[in-house]
Amino acid sequence: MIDIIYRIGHFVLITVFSMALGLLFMGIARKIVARIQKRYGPPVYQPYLDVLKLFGKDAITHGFIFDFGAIMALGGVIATLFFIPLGSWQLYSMEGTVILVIYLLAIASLGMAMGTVGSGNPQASVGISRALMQMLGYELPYLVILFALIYRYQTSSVWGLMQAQAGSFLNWNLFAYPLMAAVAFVVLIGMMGKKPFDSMIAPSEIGSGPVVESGGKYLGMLLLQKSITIIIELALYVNLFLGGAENILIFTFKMLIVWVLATMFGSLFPRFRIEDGIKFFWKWPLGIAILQAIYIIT
Amino acid sequence: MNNNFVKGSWQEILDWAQNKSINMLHYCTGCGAIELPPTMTSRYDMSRFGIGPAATPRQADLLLVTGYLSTKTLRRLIYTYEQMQAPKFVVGFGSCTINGGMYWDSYNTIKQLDKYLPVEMYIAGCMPRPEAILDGLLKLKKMIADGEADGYQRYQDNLEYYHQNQEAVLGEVQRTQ
Amino acid sequence: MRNEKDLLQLMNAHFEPLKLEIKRKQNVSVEFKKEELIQALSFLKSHSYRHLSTISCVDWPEEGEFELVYHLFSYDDLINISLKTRIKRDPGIFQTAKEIWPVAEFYERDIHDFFGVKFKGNDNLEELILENWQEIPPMRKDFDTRKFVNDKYEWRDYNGQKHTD
Amino acid sequence: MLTNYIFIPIAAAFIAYILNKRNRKAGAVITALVSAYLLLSLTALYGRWDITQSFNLSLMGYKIDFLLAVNPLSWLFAVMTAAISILIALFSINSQENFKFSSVFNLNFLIIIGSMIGIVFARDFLTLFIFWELMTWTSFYLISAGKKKMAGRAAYRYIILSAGAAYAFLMAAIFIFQQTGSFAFDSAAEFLVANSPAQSIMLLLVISLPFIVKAGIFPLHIWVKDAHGNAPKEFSPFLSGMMLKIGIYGMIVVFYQLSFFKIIENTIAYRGLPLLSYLFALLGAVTIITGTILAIRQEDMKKLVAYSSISQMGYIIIGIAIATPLGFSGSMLHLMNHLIFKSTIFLALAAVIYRTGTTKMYEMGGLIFRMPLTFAAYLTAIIALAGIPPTNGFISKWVIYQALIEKGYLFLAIAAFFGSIASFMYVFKPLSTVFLGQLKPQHQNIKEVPLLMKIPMLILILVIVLFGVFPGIQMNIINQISGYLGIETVNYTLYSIQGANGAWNSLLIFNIFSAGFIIALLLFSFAKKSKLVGLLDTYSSGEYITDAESYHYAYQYYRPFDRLFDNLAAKSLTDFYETLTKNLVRSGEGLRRALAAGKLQNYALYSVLLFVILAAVGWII
Repeated sequence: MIDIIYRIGHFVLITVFSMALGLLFMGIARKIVARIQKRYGPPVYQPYLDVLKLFGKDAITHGFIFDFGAIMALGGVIATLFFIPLGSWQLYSMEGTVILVIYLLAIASLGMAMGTVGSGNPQASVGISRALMQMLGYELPYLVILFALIYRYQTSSVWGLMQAQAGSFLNWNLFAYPLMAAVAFVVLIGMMGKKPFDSMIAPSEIGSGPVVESGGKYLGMLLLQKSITIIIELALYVNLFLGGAENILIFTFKMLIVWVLATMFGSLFPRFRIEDGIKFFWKWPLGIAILQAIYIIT
Repeated sequence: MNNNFVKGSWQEILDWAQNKSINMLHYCTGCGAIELPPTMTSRYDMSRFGIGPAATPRQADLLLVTGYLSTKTLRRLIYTYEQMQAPKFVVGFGSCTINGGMYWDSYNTIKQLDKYLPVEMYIAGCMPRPEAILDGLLKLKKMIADGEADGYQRYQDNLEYYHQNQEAVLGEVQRTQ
Repeated sequence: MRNEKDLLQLMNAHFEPLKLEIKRKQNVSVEFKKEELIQALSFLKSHSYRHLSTISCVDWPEEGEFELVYHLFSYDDLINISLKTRIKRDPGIFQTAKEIWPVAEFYERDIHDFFGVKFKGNDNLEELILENWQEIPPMRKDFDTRKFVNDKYEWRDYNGQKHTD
Repeated sequence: MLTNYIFIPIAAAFIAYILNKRNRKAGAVITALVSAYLLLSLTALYGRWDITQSFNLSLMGYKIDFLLAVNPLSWLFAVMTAAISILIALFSINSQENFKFSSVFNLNFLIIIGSMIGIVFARDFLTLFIFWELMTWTSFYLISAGKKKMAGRAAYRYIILSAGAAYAFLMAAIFIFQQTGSFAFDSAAEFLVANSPAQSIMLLLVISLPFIVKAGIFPLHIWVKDAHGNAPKEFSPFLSGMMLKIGIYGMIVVFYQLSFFKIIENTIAYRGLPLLSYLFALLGAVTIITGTILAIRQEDMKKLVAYSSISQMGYIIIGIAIATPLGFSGSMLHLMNHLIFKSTIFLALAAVIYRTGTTKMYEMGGLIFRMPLTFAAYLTAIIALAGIPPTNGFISKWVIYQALIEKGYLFLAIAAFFGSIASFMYVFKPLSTVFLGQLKPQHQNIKEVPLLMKIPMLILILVIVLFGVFPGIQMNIINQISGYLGIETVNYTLYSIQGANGAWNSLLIFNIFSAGFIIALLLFSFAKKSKLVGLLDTYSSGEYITDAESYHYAYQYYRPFDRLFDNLAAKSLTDFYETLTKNLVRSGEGLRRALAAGKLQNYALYSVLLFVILAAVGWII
């Protein structure tokens, strides 16, 4: 009994922590973008207020699939979260293989896609179709990188891959395989839908795409989903390339550095067209990733 | 602790969050569309007050009507307003929304926005400068925090009145289902 | 490449224009009898004036006439030419130019909206810009805007003083 | 007796044909009963791997044996055939009310079931060939019974490829018969191992031709799309779920029981894998990529799913060809799972076709509010197909990935990753355009399908989840097969599988997924209740919508992506084959004119010459 309560407490703690941290990161990103554009920018805690406000607002739904999609999106990312080691916090990270994490994230995407397309708005469909096409662009180099890493360290659990880089910081994959780390960084920007690769949420073109019909608590839940997704993607990057961390503070610090860099890169570029984005991913990141993988397997 | 008290203070918290975070849908019908970009970008930067743009009416709290409204536009504006979710606020920009402005004798522009939609406040000017816009929005924030911005409730309470006025100029009005 | 004078000569050679005028450089205005106008349009289209910029209309209530103006442009000659003609105001019916330029359908709908001119051959003359318009077309000079506005809209009351006063 | 399993369906076929003339539903009921009998009696056969049966026939001095036997591999395929037939028969009781050829359908369907069981029980080339031809021809009639105009053409393409390959197979079999005096697999295997490797490899490649055609592997996949697209909607699940798999069965027989792998063991190798195996795996990889890219382009949902079948076949081929324990287990898992989820998809689409009467995706939309169970079946199946946990599809793909990463086959892995991620795209297209979006006015009054059509879909949903949580059930029989074929087995428990570099624990994942879902559900239900509005009340830049049809994004869903592959897709293989045929016909015509010029004597002369040459060749060999 106590064990179960302890476990549930763990679940809730990690969920709440990641939501809070993700929202904070989003606030920091808005501040950074504002400073780059010579603006003062909203306060760092703005996303918290946004979420609070959204949950207080009225909302409309377009039927049960719309509700189900929002729940599936949030539930999917929360489930994924438990498989990732966050510093010393690790619930099930031993069991979770890194490929599993990538595919679990797809549950959330599928839920969101289903819910928003279920609203009957064609702009949502356009956004989703763009997002899926882009996903094919960035996931391919990422999976090639994972292939190489798993082959190199002979383990596919995130925890194992993190442990393999223990010791000096020179063992970090960032320094051991810098090309791969760079590719993963570009992929990370694509995954998080930041600037050069944000055609699926283009607000003035397709009315913010997937979230076009979401208001009130639906938007709030998707915001929370986004915040947890950010944490998952950053945590994966930190675990795979920056050697993880001993405790949650250092881990958060490493995530923050990656996030700030990604935000800065993101705010410098204009937007890719869809097919140009895919072509870019298949030309440079995929090419470099394949070269690096060939180097590792031979 | 009675239930009303909890409900009341919860509402206050929500009002406070609402006043700090406003997503506006700018319905750019006239020259106001030109005044908003400087207000949003680095010179005046309205985002420091927690006000930002929204892409669709579903995500928006604030409907900015930036300029004259022809009857044809008014029909779409009403539809857009009804698609927004409460709490929602309407702000009229410039003389055109107040009394028709320079289009005062045009056969096709409405003269008073507040007869058709519950306007929280007007920002006067032709067009108002960004300073005026910011000043107005700050006052709106204060109204929201004090719970005075209750346009959507007024709209619900006086639905008959608003619908009558709308149908008087537009004929039949298409509404959300 | 023709210049303005060549163009006028060309017009004179093929039609019997009522009035020819070079307004300024690259801008020519020709007035036709209404029977000749459609013919002139298709003639000009086959002589490099392929671009129909717009069709406009002027109301002359004293003379009881509408004046229709077709604005053409040639990318070869770089000349704007305005072809004018006058039709009777009372039935207010003219031929459509839809067969020559499909886009003319929209310009004609526009003119029908605002002046009530009908175009024979164009059966899609429903409202383009106005919605539910019940009065006489608003751009006719006998349409009393001030009265219409006073009747339809309420003025804001500034302490007993109306906006119009 | 093993012959029961084969001849009872075939005998029942004619009864079904006669009764079906009286009552439209009788044929399907008989099919269901016969398959139920088959399933039950096959279940009783489990574990008795020593049953054999043989007949002798003396023909023109040759003694020919017909051998039948049960082994875990055949048993699995027979059970799968019987199980899927029950579901399809149940489904078709109602759905064939208006089908003109329903009696022909049931006749052929039962014969196919019988002949497929005959194929998997056969232990010699001749029996295999006889039932193979029976299956091919009956399925040819079934495909051409589709109502579409193109059905005949599609069926001809299918029959020409199949028949050509089958006769090549027969030639090779007869050649082996001449050498060994027996058609049996065992003696053939002995002979092939002892023979010169080059000749053995050639023979085995020829023998595997009909299986490659049936499995739809890359250069010979052109029949699949049209055949699937035009087959009767009830037959598509069987065609895609089982008949493609029977090709895989044949390839396993060639690879292991005819010792193809043993023969090529010592040839040139790449990363420890004989080059020929690697080439087979590469064919699988190319199959994945072409199938995927072409699936994304389709506007017809049955063709889309047909191409997706081609691409999923690629995974199975890769796993079998790389011949590691994990690869083989992954392939067998994927084979079973593909049968399950692909049948679900086809049944769900058949339900949609039954109600709407169209297969074009852009002619539908918003059917979720009218057909919720069909939607649920489709959704579960595509989650499995896209390989998203916690469904069975993920497990099999995961095991195949493990096998590829273990050995470091980079390019095979890239193809597998590509197919997996791109499958999100093509499975989402029907979901979005048929089930979600705006409901078309002409479909306002559509109802959910009748109960008898719901039951098979429900069962399949349950099976997908069951095998997603307890893959150990499948691993049990797979390990028996591995043991029978002499492959190392994989460690597993009821709900976990041990991979090369990590384990998979599906129960844990299922639980955690539920936990995450519950947290989200709690958050959702504590928040304010939302108001239900209609589908037409959506953001449309202020304009109000009156007709649903113009507000549905369905046609050319992935146009930007398709644009990348336009050049490639324009050069279709079908065109290539057609040009080839045309040129062959033309050159043949030229040859005829040059040599024969219409004189009968010349033909006779050439026939004699050809005979002499063939005889000489045969004598020399």
